[in-house]
Amino acid sequence: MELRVSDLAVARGGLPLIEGLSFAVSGGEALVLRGPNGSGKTTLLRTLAGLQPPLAGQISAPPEQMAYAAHADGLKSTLTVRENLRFWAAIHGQNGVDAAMAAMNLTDLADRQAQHLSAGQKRRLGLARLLVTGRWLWVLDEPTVSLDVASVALFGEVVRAHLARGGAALLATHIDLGLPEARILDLGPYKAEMPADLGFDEAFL
Amino acid sequence: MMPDLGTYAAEVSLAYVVSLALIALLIGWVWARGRRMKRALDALETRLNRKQNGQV
Amino acid sequence: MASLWEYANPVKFMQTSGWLMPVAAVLAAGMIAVGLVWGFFLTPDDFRQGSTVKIIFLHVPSALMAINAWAMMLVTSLIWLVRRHHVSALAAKAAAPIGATMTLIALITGAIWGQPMWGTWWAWDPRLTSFLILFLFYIGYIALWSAIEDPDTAADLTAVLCLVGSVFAVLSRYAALFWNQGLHQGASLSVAPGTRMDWSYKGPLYLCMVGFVMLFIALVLAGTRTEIRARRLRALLTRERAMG
Amino acid sequence: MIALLIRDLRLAFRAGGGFGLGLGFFLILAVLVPLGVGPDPQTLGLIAPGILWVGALLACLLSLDRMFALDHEDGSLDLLATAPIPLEGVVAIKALAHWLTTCLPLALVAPVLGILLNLPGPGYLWLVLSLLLGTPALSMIGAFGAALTVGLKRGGLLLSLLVLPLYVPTLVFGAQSVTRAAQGLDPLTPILLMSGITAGSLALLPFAAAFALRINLR
Repeated sequence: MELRVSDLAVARGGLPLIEGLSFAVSGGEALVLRGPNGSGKTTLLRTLAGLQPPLAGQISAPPEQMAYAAHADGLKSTLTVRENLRFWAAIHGQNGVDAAMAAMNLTDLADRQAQHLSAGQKRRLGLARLLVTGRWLWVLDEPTVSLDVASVALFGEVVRAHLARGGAALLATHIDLGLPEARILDLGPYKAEMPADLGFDEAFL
Repeated sequence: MMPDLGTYAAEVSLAYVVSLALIALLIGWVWARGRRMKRALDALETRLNRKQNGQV
Repeated sequence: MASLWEYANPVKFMQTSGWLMPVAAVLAAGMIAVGLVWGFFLTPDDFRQGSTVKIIFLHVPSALMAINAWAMMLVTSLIWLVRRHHVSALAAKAAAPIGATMTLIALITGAIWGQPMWGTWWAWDPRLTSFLILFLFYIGYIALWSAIEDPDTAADLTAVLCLVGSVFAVLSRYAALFWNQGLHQGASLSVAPGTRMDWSYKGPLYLCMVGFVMLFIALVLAGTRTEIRARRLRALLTRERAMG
Repeated sequence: MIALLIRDLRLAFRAGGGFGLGLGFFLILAVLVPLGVGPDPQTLGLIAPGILWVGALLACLLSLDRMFALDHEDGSLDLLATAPIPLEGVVAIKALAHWLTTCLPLALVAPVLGILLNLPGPGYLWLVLSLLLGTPALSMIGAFGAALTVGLKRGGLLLSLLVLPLYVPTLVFGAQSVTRAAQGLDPLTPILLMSGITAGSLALLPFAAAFALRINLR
């Protein structure tokens, strides 16, 4: 179980953001991507998840092995916690909804509609969704936004448990996640350079 | 000069006037838009060139 | 055939269109001027339709270009989807307003012609109806282009719309035929049934048709040049912003 | 796939899901037309097939922009695109859910509104039949239009502009079959042609719509 990225370049809106990026993540590891806003973290993760094509380079693991989670949780406000999780479990051909709710401390809220959850509870539900996908590589974009300290700690435990099962996690963030064992990859050195020549053809970004 | 258009003079002339006006409008629009874009691009390119030369 | 794709390169296209466009424009102006003057001043009246027959020199060429413009958009959209040449997508974008204007001219001249012939400005004749529907397709296509910010996304989505729209436009044509058998003459080139059209009609008509084709070519080339410039302008601005 | 259908149906029936809006619109339209046209039963009977078909078509249009836009806003669409089900299947299921919640009820109440509009006797059976066979095409074409406009902020109006011309053939054949039946003519030809359009739309448009969705997610 390994994700190997070699010489990857990604672009957003036709503008190259990252180039020459190579790294590897294998089972049991967590890798934190760091970089200022606009450095292409989100674009990189969306490219890995197969939502947009890379400009260049190879990604060894197919998107089918990754569980992607972004700022929006993909939750329906009029469905209950259990219904939301059951849906995503069914889509991925998995069960284990109860275990996921237990792990994210949501069992007591199982029959509450998502619109009546607090922001932190919603975020936990979004992370519980990752557990029911049954995929080994988690690709997480700012996973701890709007979580309080206790919830961040809980999140750390969930990721750690996932790593212990042989899973891996790729996280983009600019705040501390409370995962001291995670490797850190700074995206700064991979910032794409603008080609100096502005030939007519190249102007077609 | 004007030919005898008979009973339908109004209709025939109207058809010609309207069609030619529409074509003129279209040509004018394409032309004006082309000129505006060319000007804007030229202005930008001069600015960028000056910037580049200034930095070197 | 390989050499044809050279023109998909923007630089090459700008060079070639730079001299081709004025040539087409001059040809268009000459042919349409001669054709229309010949048709308007020198053509005899039809024994049945009187002088209204002179509308044919505008009606038929514009109708021809209304359909051919869409056909050209379909082909260039396919080229964009398959080979991803930007010039192709931009040419489709440039052709749409021209095609829409041609459709409008065909509709208006048709209505004006219909007034004395059928006694009404508008009849839900299948051919007129089909053109009205075609006009709606043009409007939708143009609206989709202008609604989407990212140029590549817009090119992709409008190309799909053009493909799907073409199928439904043809279906609509048959639906309109089924729905009303219509007042239009079978073929537009046989002006009065039973009489062969003679050269005093054919001459200006053919001249106008070729002239409209030239006009279309000149306008599409001019429009595509503008779109290429707009695209480059956008690209340069984005890059400047990114470099700070 | 079935889970997606169940979720969409459940969402439609929950509060704020918008179920019944189209139905209400259809009813209001059928009431407004006689108020505008006048109460003459013969005139009403003559235009009833067309009014009912146009009404059903517009009612169907009302809920289209929600089809993908809501899932786009809350991120579900990204997640569905990365899920192990084909996006073409997602589109088809979404169109099916739209048909079940919007168009099927329209087809079932149409005869009642037919009474209000004085639709002639033989028309009723063909009205329901033509709506049942024709509206799947409306849902599917609508799904294509919704996929084209999913990323846009004010996509609703543009969606109507794009979708309505595509509705023309279905409308013409559907309304013709009812008109012919109401006049005692043979309605079979138009209804077969319309079914052909429906079959073609169902077979091909999921691919076009999924292509458009992928581009909009890019």
